[in-house]
Amino acid sequence: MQIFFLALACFLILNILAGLWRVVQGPTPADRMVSAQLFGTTGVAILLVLAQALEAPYIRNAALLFALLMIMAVLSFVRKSTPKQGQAGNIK
Amino acid sequence: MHGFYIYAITAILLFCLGLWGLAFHRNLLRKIVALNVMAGGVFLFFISIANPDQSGEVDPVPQAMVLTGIVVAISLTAFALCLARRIHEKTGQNELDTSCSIEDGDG
Amino acid sequence: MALFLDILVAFSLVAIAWRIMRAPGHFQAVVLFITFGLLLSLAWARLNSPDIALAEAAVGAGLAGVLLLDTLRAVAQPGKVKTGAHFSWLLLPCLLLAGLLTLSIIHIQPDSQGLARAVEAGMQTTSLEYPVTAVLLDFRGYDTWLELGVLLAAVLGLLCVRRKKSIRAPLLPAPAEPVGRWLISILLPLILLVGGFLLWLGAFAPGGAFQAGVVWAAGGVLLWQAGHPSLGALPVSLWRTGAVLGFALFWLLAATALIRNEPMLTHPQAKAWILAVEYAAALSIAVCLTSLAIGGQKSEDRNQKSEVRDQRSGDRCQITNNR
Amino acid sequence: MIFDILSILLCLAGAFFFLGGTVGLLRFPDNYSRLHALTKADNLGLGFIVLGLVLASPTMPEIIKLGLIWLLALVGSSSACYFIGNYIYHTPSQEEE
Repeated sequence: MQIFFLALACFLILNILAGLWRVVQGPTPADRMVSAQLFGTTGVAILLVLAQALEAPYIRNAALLFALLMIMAVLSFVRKSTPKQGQAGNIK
Repeated sequence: MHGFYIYAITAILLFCLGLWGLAFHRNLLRKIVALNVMAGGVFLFFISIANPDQSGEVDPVPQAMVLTGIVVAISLTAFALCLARRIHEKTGQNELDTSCSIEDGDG
Repeated sequence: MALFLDILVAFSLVAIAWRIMRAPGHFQAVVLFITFGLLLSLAWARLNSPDIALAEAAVGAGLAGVLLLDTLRAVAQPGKVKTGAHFSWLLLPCLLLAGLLTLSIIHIQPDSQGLARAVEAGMQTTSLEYPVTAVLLDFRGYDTWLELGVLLAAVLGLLCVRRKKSIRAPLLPAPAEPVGRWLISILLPLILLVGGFLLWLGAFAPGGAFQAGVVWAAGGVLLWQAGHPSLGALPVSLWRTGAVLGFALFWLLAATALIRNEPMLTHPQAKAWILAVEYAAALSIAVCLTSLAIGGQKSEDRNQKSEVRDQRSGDRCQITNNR
Repeated sequence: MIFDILSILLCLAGAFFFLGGTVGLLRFPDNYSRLHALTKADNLGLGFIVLGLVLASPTMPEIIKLGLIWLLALVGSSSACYFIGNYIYHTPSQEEE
């Protein structure tokens, strides 16, 4: 059972490694951000599986934090270009 | 025991890559990111040496130090980024002047 | 299988670090750095250090990404895409250094006990049940004290660079979408709750002031990202009190011990007292990190400020209309 | 025993959906369709893995925490999808970096 969970974690890490190609390739910043979010979900899964495999229940809290806070980077990113356009809209 | 070598060597590689990036990039933001990678390497080395056989008790002292280190690293990153912004506002540049950076590199 | 996992994590870490250094675009490097934090926290989980995994998760997922992306936006130079780089030949000496360091660690005989035994012996004298928290707050209180000092110094440095007297940063305009507001109303209570949970957990399990402080700071930054006016409405004195509370409490501890002619930072072994210090430290870390994350903004000039205020009041009208 | 087998099956299903998400991320032609990989495949995969882990052993509080993590991941990635989609829609000139 433990070996199965470790193998599952390895498989998920391989998924992240494959997805890195999209971050490197782009082509747009939005694509890169989408991949980062995808890694976040995968990372939550890996941490949960590792918590089970290594019998370390407190790692689940780290997964909880990732699930809770991954959105912050996106909020920051979305703001990236809005100020110029948003302000232009507001001045009207 | 294998785990110790794997993570310790990874830590060394991260540290050296970060060091290289620190010298390699002119852009201040990239320098700060490289510095953070370096910090990650140092933390990883600490923990890998605290936990050589990856089972049983982990030495709590390095863990506490790394915990302190992570918070210090993020606060220093924030301050450095603020300085980088200030430089950008003053000079419109994201990098230090070439002549300056060579002097810095020599001195 | 565990060995394979280790190799995989190690390889990904090095590969991502390499790509961070070599990436042509800055945005790509920042996104890769966020992923780097994720993999690093997997490594911490694998290395039996849930405390650090928690802190890394909170810092890497929340604060680091926000700080870097915000700065990237602020210093963007539209015409200039390629990174200026020099000294690429330095890679060789750096790899040489890596080789030398690797040679040196082969000769290390890792002491599998380290200080673990000393800490175990000391655990009987302290009223805390979890060794890492005991080291942080009791055995090596200096570290935590000076760490709070570093945070405070960073905040002061920020204020000097920005020439501001108060930590309150100009608030960003609120997002026009209802989704953002809805998200805040769901996530913020949970962030407060999870931070409190970690703080409570710290007395006997992985968790504690550092993780709780970082999580709460993430909550504060989220509030600011959503343009919620509550952070700006807090009086300056409260900000200042929050920022110095942890440091001041440690200082008081040290001073009273000296007055009572005991070694510095020895304190009455009451759990309530230690927990009070821990809670104050968490609060200070949260306030300082929040100020660091949002205080780096350029102070806006009057026009923009009034514009922000207009929009905020407009926003409020919208809320009342919705109701 | 039956729980173990069920748990393994559910986790394998989750792994399959994660694989689907990655393939989608790599193969879909434009960035709108790549958002599907983020919101649908991976969250379903996470849901399956959470179910499998629930069957594997934990106690009641742990089960609640696992469920909460899944719900939070759902909230997070669906709103992330909205924000990014909105961003793509409102930035017509997708400049390189």
